[in-house]
Amino acid sequence: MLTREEAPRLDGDPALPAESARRLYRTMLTARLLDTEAVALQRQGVFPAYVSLRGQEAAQVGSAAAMDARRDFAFPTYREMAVALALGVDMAGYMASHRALWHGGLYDPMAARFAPVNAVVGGPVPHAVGWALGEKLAGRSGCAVSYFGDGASSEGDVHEAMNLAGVMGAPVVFVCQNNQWALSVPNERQIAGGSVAARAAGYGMPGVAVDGDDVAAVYTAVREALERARSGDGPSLVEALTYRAAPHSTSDDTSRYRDPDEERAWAERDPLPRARAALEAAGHADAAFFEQAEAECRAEAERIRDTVSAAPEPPGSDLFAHVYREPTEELARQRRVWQEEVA
Amino acid sequence: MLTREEAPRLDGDPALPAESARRLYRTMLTARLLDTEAVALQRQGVFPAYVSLRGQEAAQVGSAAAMDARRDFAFPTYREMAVALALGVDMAGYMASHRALWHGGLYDPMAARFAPVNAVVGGPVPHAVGWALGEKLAGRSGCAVSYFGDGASSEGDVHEAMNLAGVMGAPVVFVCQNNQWALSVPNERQIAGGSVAARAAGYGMPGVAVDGDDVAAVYTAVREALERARSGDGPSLVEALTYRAAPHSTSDDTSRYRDPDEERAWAERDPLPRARAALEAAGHADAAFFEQAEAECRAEAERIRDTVSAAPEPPGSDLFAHVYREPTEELARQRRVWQEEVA
Amino acid sequence: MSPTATDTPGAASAPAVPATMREALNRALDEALAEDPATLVFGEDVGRLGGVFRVTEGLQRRHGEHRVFDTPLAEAAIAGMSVGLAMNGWRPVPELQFDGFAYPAMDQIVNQIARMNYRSRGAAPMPVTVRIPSFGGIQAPEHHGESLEAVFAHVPGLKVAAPSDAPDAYRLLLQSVRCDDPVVFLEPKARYWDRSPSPAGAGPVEDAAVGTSRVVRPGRHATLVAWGAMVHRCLQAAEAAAEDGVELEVVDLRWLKPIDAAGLAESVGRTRRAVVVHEAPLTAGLGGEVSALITEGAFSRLAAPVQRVAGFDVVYPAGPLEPQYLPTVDRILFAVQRTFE
Amino acid sequence: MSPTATDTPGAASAPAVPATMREALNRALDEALAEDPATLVFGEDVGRLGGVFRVTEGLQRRHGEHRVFDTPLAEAAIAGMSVGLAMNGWRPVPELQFDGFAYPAMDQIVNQIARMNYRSRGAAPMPVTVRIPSFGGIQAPEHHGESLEAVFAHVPGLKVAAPSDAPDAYRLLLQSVRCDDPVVFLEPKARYWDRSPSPAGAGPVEDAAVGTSRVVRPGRHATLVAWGAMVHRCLQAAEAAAEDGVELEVVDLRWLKPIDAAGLAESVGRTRRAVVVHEAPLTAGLGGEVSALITEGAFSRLAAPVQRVAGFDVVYPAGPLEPQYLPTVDRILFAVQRTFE
Ligand SMILES: Cc1ncc(C[n+]2csc(CCOP(=O)(O)OP(=O)(O)O)c2C)c(N)n1
Ligand SMILES: Cc1ncc(C[n+]2csc(CCOP(=O)(O)OP(=O)(O)O)c2C)c(N)n1
Ligand SMILES: [Mg+2]
Ligand SMILES: [Mg+2]
Repeated sequence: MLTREEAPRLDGDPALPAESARRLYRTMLTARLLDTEAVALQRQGVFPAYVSLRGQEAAQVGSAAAMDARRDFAFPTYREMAVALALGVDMAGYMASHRALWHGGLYDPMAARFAPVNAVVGGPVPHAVGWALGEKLAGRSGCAVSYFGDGASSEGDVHEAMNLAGVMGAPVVFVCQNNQWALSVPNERQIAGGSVAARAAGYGMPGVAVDGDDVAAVYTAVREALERARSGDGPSLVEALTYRAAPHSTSDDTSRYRDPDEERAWAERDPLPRARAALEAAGHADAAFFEQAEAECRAEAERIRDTVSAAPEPPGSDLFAHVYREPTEELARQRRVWQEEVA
Repeated sequence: MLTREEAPRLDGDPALPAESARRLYRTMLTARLLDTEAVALQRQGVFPAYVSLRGQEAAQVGSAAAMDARRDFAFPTYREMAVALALGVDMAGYMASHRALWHGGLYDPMAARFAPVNAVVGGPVPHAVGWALGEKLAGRSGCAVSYFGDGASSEGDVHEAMNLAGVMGAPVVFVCQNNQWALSVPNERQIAGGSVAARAAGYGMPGVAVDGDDVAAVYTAVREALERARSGDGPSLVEALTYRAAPHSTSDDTSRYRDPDEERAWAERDPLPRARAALEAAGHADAAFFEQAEAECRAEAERIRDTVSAAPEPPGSDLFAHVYREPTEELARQRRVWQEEVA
Repeated sequence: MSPTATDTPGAASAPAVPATMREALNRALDEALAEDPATLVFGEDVGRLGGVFRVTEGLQRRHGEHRVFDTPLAEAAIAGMSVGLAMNGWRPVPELQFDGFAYPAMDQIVNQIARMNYRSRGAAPMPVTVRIPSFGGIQAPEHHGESLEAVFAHVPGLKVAAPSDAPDAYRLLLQSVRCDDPVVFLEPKARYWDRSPSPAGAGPVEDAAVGTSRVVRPGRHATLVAWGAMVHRCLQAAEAAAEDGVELEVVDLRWLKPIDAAGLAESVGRTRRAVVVHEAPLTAGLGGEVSALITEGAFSRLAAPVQRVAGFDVVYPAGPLEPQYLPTVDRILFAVQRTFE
Repeated sequence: MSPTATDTPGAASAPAVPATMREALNRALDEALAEDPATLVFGEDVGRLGGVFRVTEGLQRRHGEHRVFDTPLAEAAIAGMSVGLAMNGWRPVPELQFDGFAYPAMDQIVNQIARMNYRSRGAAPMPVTVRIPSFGGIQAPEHHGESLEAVFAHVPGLKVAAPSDAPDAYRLLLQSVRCDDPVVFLEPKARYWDRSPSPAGAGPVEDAAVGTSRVVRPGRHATLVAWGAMVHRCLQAAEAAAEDGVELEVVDLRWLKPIDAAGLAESVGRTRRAVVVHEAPLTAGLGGEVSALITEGAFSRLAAPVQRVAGFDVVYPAGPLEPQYLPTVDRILFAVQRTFE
């Protein structure tokens, strides 16, 4: 495994063609703007709470862009908004989860190939392995991408999933966004040995730590891992070293546990300016592009904001609608009680 | 980590003084003889079932002998009979667990510094870390030794425990007895990457694979790990590569899943003759010693066999005796029901 | 019933006539694998070994290593991979080796399997049947004799079944595997060798429809309600009572979620007295639910409070104490007697 | 009650007068840490941050990083390390951050913490208090509003408590930490900011003895039984009923294992009618147990079957649907009405 310093530096030499690089930038920008809107929505009381991905745009967009959206499948946690965006998920449906309209979100996860929002830290990781194994059993060529955090790496489920993937040769890529913090707990008190990527060797799979704030580096690492999985060489692990620039959630107060200097220092690593600089350095984009991107991405973020804000609340009967595929008499009875006594 | 072939070969050059080496041999021999008696007791219907440790005598006795029985504490699974023996546990009380008199055994685990028999694969591993951490918090110098199998290495609890130990710098030694099989599942289908010892690096701790059939090699590796833990350098992992020479339990039928040739080939690695040969080669023991050892160890095994066979069954009221330290009225009421309707 | 009963597990192509519950379950799995190529059977030791109780014996040979396979020793992963497999179109039938080892999988079962259909608003159904050899009575090691039905029955999104004899085990398991909702299937390991009349000719699978109970012995003086191995214990009690002229009706609940509340009310409405019997510890056991349902459904008819005969609120004990823990025929008869006081 | 209530957590040395349940719990922990040097407080984010609900605020600063510390994000390890710590003479008070995340720790709680005293025949007691911010009502994300009391109450070896107001939270938590048996302590997060009369002068800790309930409002026409935040809901219902001249007694069960069966029988013996109210889904909820206990203890006095008002058997919903899921004052009053039909 590689430390942040040793990680491949790819922004000067992007593996990405110009058009793709510009697309990634625009997605990152939309994510940043939408994230900002979402924090505002929480302040306005439209969202009861929100978990910001600020700082993790490169890790999320770079990894998602490496996927083949027709055949791969992403298993997110609760902080993968920019992954959803990059995969073309219906974003008002996605943000509905933060408005607490429906915990899993209101998009169609099967059509989007992006599993429902999952709040159990570590919980969805074995799902990704199961999905990948199912793909292999069916003789199809899709791969699963499993997202989880540095904190999640401590959970037993993540270990069981990695071991299972290794034993079964499941075509899955584990993407750990190490944003340095699990709520108030820093890496030093979370990750024995200090590196999630280093765990991969113990499962006989490749593990790499990349600069998670460099969208091209993330893209390249995940693309390689996906190619490996797709060609039958099994799972691998990519640790994207990044930073949670915002509080854990809008209910959190970072002043209780981290140094404001650390947050300020992050500004230098902010993946947005870095991506912009890389595009400029490579001659892929000019001022006009950035101006237009800003306007269009803002419009898109505002459109999503307005759509999710205006979305109707689900009817109370939805309580009963999706518990089972094959309804039970007992639940029908309870629905009648609800109708008579609550509705 | 080291593979079996690279593991230190210590039997020609034992780190053990003659007297200790002879003592280890005698313990291994008693374990073997008692194990054989136990299988017979199961056939006679005295034990409802039995899990043999045949083949694992060196791994168990070598690791236990490295402990300081006054200050360290062992956390076993259900197959550590020879560890108990080496630590001086009341063996009739230990074997009572196999006679199903009491699941945890009838010895005093706190006095013996050997936790109750634990049937949850992986379950006791975090206990060892907690105990070790407690020792560190108290400023005492004891270490915990956590026993588990190759199959157990797949469980989430083992990962969580190792990570916790690493983060907290807990003085614990993880001893994995890799006996090649977890019931009917061989290492290839169990351990991604093929090595439990290799996992240690991912937690930033030393991991070593030793020839688990060489009692001196196991002793040396665990002693070093204990010294490291005791001097404040935190946890480490020793994988003892050994073999489950018997079926998983007396209810098991190995012909369904493993090649009889494999079992036959094991005879060459049998730790008993190897320990004997090492003693002879080092000039530590002569024919008279072996003759006397055989007689005394057999007498000891038979004494334990007879004691456990004759032990009284616990009274029915024991059902209620140990559920709580501070009894409840409801349970007292149930005890009265039991007295009136069952006893 | 069938004198041609044989130890050879039935193949879908050449239906033998299973005589034991173990064989009936084996045959149900065999047929499920044959009828739907999406069905997968996996877990610890279920492949090559055929399961510690041989319930999956021969399935790997007949359906291939891709359809029937061993997993690493990791219950959370076994349950968790089922979610992903189901999302990819498969119909997983995982086994958890013993009741007590369902706890490491609890988070995946409760927080994931049971909720994914709901969370996805029906987009990602979970046709998962989690088989768990369950309950006590075989003098097994610790954690090998637990009764978790109350825990599972409490979880929205799950359905829970527990068969009591061979023919019904066959029907209930096929019904469960075909169900598009997750089912936790609790197999009474003490009855694996039960030789009740064979499933062949025992009525169609539909007779075990989700949420139905069945009267396994009619009677008119009181109703005994049980599931799993305790149905047999109740039949023994009914036999004993019959000698004294007391006719006990025995209801096999078999679906522990949803529970056939109407069936219970009907039976107890007739008999006016009820005793519910289970192996699990008394407090917060499913007996409380059954007692409440009966009382709610037949209060005006009840001549006495519903009695509960359950395991004591103690840790499930080792061998010699097991018979002192499990409900006995005597305890059941004492409880019946109390309903007449 | 106390106008001097302050936000500064009370220190054992200078007892402030906590006004909220959060502060009362904080003070109880503070005193427990002060009175017994073996007491340890740990879990996810309980140290530096002071817990996501600030229940452990200031404790690390006052008692040191060795006594109050953050763990890695691993619930099984948090519960599991408690076993080893207890075996080494410590008195662990771990926190599991939210109810829904108790499931990953379930195996360690049920199969290890609850059993070690029994397994060791009393040699290795487990004075562990597992604190779990619990229940719903705060429009939280998924898994942050679950009610697991029925699961824990079913487990032999565990004791289970759930306070309903600040003074009792203080008493119950100190009682739990001092108890030599493992206690699962369910804190109603919707009531953390409750400003009921302060614990100072609210009676000694012994008044919260294990297995006792308390009447929080006396009445004579029917008994409402609840715990946690639903006690408050029942008090609201009683208030509303009083306007119509119906006097409802409200019993705060508070110890969910062992349950005060005698207290329930006494109250319902007087009122002849009972409604049990809880947030957890109806089926196999603790309401079934309470209903069965009341029916067993007061059958001849009961004028109507015990009614249950519970969460529906659905997955705990997101924000806007939460009020439709949780028992309402109306539903409680409808149920009371049914006991008069
Ligand atoms: C199993 C589980 N335990 C605890 C929590 C509460 N919790 C939510 S997020 C979080 C920190 C997660 O850290 P990390 O995995 O690094 O992800 P990040 O929040 O940094 O994206 C915690 C403790 C949870 N959601 N799930
Ligand atoms: C959590 C759990 N799951 C399943 C089992 C059933 N079981 C008992 S032993 C065993 C195999 C254990 O293999 P390993 O860890 O290699 O230990 P060994 O038996 O070889 O000593 C299994 C699956 C168990 N006891 N605990
Ligand atoms: Mg993080
Ligand atoms: Mg093994």
